[in-house]
Amino acid sequence: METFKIIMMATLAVVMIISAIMAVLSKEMPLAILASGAISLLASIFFLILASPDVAMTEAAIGAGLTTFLFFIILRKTEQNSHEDKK
Amino acid sequence: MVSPFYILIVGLGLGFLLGMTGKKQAALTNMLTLFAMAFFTGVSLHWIQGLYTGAFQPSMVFSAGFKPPFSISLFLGMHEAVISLMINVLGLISVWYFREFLLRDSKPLGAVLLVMFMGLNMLVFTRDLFNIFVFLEITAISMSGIILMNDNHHAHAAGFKYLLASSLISAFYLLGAVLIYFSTGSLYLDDILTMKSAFAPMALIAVFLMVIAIVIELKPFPANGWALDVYEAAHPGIGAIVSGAVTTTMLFLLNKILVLGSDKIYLLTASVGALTFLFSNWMGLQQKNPNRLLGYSSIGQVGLVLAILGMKPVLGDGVEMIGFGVLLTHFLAKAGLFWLSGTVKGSSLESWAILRNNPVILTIFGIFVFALSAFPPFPSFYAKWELIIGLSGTGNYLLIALILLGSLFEVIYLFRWFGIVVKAESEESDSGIEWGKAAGPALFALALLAGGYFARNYLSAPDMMNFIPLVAVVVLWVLDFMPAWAKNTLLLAMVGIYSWFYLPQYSDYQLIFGIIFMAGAVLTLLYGYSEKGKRPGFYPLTAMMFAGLIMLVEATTLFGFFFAWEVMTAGSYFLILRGKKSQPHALSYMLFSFGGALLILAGFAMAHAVTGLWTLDALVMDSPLSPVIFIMLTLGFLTKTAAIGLHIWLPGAHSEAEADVSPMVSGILLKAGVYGLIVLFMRMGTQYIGGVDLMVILSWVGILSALIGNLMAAMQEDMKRLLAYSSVGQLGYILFGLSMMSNLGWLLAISGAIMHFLYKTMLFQAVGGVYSRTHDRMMYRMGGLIFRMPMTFIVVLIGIIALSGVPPLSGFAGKWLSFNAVLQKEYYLQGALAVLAGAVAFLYLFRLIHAPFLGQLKDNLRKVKEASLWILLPQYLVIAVIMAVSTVPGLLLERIGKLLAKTFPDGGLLWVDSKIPFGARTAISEYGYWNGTYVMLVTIGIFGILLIVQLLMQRNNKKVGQFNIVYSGERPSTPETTHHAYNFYAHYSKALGFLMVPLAERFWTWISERVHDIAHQLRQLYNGNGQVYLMHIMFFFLVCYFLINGGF
Amino acid sequence: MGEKIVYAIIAVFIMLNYGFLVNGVIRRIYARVGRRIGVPIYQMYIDLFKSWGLRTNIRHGTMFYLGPIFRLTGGIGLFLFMPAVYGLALFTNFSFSGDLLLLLSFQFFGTLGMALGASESGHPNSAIGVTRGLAQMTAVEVPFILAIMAVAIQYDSLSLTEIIAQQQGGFLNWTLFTNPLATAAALLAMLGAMMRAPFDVVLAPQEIPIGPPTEYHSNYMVFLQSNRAIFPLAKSILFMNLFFGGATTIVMMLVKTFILLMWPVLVGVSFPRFRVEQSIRWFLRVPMIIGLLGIAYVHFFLK
Amino acid sequence: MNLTIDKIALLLGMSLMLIGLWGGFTQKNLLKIILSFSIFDTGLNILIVALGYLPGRTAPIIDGSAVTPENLALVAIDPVPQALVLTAIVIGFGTTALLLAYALKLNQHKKSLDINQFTDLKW
Repeated sequence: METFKIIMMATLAVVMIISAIMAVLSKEMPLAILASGAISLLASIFFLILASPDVAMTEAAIGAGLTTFLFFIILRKTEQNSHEDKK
Repeated sequence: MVSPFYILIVGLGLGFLLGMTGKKQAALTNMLTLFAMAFFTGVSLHWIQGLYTGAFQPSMVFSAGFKPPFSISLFLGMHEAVISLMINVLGLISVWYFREFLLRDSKPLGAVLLVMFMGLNMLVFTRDLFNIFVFLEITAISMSGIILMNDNHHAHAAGFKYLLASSLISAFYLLGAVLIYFSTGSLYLDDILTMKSAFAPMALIAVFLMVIAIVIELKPFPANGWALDVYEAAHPGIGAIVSGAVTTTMLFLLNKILVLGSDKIYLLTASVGALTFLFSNWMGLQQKNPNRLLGYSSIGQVGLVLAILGMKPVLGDGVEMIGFGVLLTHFLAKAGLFWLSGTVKGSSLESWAILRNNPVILTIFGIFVFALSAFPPFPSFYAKWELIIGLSGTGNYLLIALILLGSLFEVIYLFRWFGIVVKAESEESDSGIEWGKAAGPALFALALLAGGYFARNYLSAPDMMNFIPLVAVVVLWVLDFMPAWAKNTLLLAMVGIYSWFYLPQYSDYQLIFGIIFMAGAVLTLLYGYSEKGKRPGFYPLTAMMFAGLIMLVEATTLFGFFFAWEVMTAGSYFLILRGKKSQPHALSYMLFSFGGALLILAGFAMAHAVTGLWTLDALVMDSPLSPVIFIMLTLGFLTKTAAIGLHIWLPGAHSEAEADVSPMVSGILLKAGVYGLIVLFMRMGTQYIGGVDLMVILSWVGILSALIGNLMAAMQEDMKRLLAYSSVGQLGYILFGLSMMSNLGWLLAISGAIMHFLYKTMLFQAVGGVYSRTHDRMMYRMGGLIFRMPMTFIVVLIGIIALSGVPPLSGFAGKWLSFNAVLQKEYYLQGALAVLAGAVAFLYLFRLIHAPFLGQLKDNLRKVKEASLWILLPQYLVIAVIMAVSTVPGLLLERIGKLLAKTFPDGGLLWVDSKIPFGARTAISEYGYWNGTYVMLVTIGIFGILLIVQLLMQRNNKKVGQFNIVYSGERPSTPETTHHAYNFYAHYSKALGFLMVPLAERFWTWISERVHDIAHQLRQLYNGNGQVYLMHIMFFFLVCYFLINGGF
Repeated sequence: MGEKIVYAIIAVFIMLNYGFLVNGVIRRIYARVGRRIGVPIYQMYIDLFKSWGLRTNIRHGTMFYLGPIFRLTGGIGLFLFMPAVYGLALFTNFSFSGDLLLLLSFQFFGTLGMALGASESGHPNSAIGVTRGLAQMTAVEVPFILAIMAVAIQYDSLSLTEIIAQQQGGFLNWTLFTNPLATAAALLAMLGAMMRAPFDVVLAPQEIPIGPPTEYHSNYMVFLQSNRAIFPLAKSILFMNLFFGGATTIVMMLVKTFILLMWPVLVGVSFPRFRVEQSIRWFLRVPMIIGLLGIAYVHFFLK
Repeated sequence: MNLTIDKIALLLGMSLMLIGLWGGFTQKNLLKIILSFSIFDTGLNILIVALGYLPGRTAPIIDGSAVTPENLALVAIDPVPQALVLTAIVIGFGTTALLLAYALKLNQHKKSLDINQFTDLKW
């Protein structure tokens, strides 16, 4: 059980790190934002396992939810701005 | 006692409430914000009052009855109360300052401001490490919110950088706070403190993280690019908050957390602070944007406080008061300056020239600049004194050097700016100053003065000064609206009364110089009656200079001496700055004086460290350090006496000053340096370094000053410049005399000082009289003025005969003494050069009388009138004195000789009654003898007989017209071509021009250019890219980490 | 005191007349060197009476009027402040008023007054002459003072009487022999001080007709000529006292001063003229070095 | 190497922080920089929680059975760091939001999100 947990956590960590690298490197902004949201989401799983359910909840709601949402809004607005400029 | 939680509640509650109001309730919002800030202020005042009277004790407050870590724990003591008062007052004024934005915009600025000041207050009170993190973030976020509300895209860019930086900083802090919790199990500062001795390695790292986070928050070099941008671009009101309130809070916070740190961390803080102070001020040299300049200055000042706080393990708890002195000055002056900046349109230093349309605002500006430069009577002055004294006691000379160099740089740009504001051409003429916006600066300027008054109480040096002279400054400042003649009379009366009561109490050298200064005041003030109008500002400044001089003479303690020295420097700087084109010269005067003063300060501090005395007798010592102290003090005083190499400020400053200021700064002020040298030499005596007698070096400096000063004087076309260079020469003689350390040498120096005072006062006044009529200073453009201004001519005639040392007038005494002293001391080479210098003096003196007064009268001067009576009166008073001491030299020399016998019992003059009538006294030296009375009588006798003969011999003597001369059978008709005056000694410069190469000027120009180059190179660091700034922070963090944790 | 005044007047009268005659001699020498016959020795008297005889004289202003008086006061004063003949009351003059330094400084009294007077005339040539004179004087001073310093060190005194006293007892006691270097420096300086060729650019008769006194005539000229008679004599008395053992009789004084006066004359007739900057450089080179050597010699060998 | 959960978490947290910093220092797009910082924050939070984790203990929630007020200190994990992280998350969100608002404002002015465009202020 414990070993399984560790393997799962390790896998999760690797995924998160890959997502993080993707988020940083990706040329596509939406993809990057999604990757970052994924990190937060996976982090909340981590928190849960690290016996911090309250932190997990907050991270899921704020980090994965609100932040991602906000990023998308701003992304759209800035794209609109740049778009107007091209016209 | 009102609980500090009310601040939290009111701040947060009202903040949220106001955030929801709309545009329609703008007036109400504004009122509520103002009330809330007033409430904060009132609460702080209430605490201070309560704590001061003992109505309640410093106490700990916990939220909800829990103990930490489950509650917010606030401590309320006197320190906290004072800091919170400062913050809240600034907040109150800020809200007032922002009122138009508050009223105009729908943005919830007021709410954010309230939250922010609440956060700052809490940071001051809280003792909980995690709360600190929360409030740090609250202030950072609200600060960025305020910046975001500005409609200025530069400010937005700056705010973005700021926010990025602060997220990095808060991460450091958070990690630190968490680690300390894991290591000690507590977040409560006082609990943790009890465990300090048993800190685990993790705790040490935790403390480092927290400290470094707050240090970075305080904008250390080089991790501060973001802050500079905020200062430059954000609204000046924000600049005031950041520079004043935020910085103050952070410093207080740092001081709170630093106690957890090891000595290493303290040392790191001190080094970072000192380097920041140095480099920030250095880079400020190149800055042309006033707000960014203020930013550099803010960063520098905060660095200084950091350095001071970091010295706590070395200097003890006293550093907190020192740091507070600097901080208070910075807080008041910087906030005030930022607010003033808001009233100035335009973003160049020149645009501030608008301030001078309003004397009150200009005064306020001046107070800020002088306070930042640590002049008396501001708190920073006392702090500087205490700091340097303290550091010196612990032998931290490197730190002293860093700090002094930094403050010199700061003074350079501050005074360059001040000079521009007072003097530069301004395009706008209307004074668009809003009084509403000036209220804050005015209040803070007053607070600075009050702060200075209180700062004195914390002085460790015994302070036995007579502050009465300064009363004159205040009185005249208040009465500045009166006409000039009234103020003149008032000051004259004050000088008279003061002299009447105090001069009889003086003795020895004090008396001599006291008389010089007071008589000088009388002479220059008599001249002052010739000025019409109000002369705004002139009298308080004159009073300041003379107050400084007389306090200098009265000073018995190191502190008193330095205090007086600075007062005098400030007063004279202002006076020089009043001249029409004197701005660059006043600046260089200030820089040299300030540099000199710093050396004096350092020297005094080291002397005190060696002997432990506070009186001037601290200089009496025998220690390996004494040659170093001697050199520093001597250099300091030599900047004032303008010894060659340090003289380049003098010609400009003395010649560009106003007509009656020139005699003050030349005839009188220079003697302060001489007095300093006397005080020094009397106590330290001859010093050797590596077996070299420093006095011999000084004698060469003196003699070269004399020679080159005189040579330069002979080459000037401008008569005031000529006299100015002549002062360099004369002071060179005085230095030469002092350096001989013998009875005759000092007799030469002291009588020389008195004579120089008389001659220069008289000649500068005469020249001033000429200028008042001709409005010209170029000698070759004049000519023949003897026909128009005979009274002035007589003055100059007597002056030059006396000054050139031709018997029978008193100047000969100097020659006679110097030759005797030289023979006695075996200074033959110097003696030969002294003679050459004396002969050269003849050249410039002849030029001074020939070019303007003799030769051909120019057409445009035909209607010139004699100088006014008030100008002539003091000159003739001087002539009377000169004639008296020429006829009876013993009047002066014998008395001085008696005084000198106390210091140098051997080798003095012997005074005997001669056998022949009148009982005239003959001076007898080791080598020769001299009876001034007989010389005078014989000369007058021969002259009189010959005059009678000539009167009898002449026939039909009549005066002829101007051009009636034998000129190759022609009658020249233009005075211009017939008046030989321009480039008078061309042949001389051909022969000895190599001595007149302006090496000193080149040297200082080269230094100045290099310093500015380096400043320019350094500031390339700040390339404007927020990411680069982040990397600076990271880099700074890593370097500090490795420094603390031992290497790579 | 009264007796001293009478003596002084007599001494001045003697020296004036002697000076006139010597000047006549010098002019003749110059003429002979130039293969002319020259003026009679008493020519100076003729000139004086002629100048005095002018029916009018003009003035350009007060300083102009006083200039020659200053000049002559300087000449007579210089003479009167030193003992001309050692031990003779008649020629001890007012030497009790001051020592050697008084003499050195008092030389400039006349120079200054004259310069001022000449300047007031508004004649450019006067001013040019004055600047040249002053400039040259500064350079001449240095070797001269060095020599004086050497003498003062040697005799441990600045009192001229004392210096003469120490040179008594045979010509080998003269400074000339005890300290030849100082004497040489002083004699070279004397060339400049006497304003004869090659250092006569101050007067430069060809370029700026007689320099400073350009505008002077009539009774002014009488004063200036009188000064020209007594001033060089006074200077040579000074040299005599310093370097040539002084004089114990009037005749010895007259002879020694005459010989000394011939020194610049002899140099003068055989050299062309220096420009001002050349003479400044020259004086600050050769004579100054000799003067310094003189001091070194005294300091290291005679003490 | 004996991997445990908290060690993995520690490593993960550090890696995320480093990646976040790397992104923040190298990316030129403002949004990317902000994104990188939020990854950095997440990493920091994981790190803190991991540091406070004690293997074998449960969450500090008094449920009446496993964890009671009496045995809280023995059975449960210290709740304080969690509270801290909780606060930090909220504050981090605030910062991110504000940074985004800045990005928007800056974008409105220069029509660009390249950080190199915003270097008007320098020296």
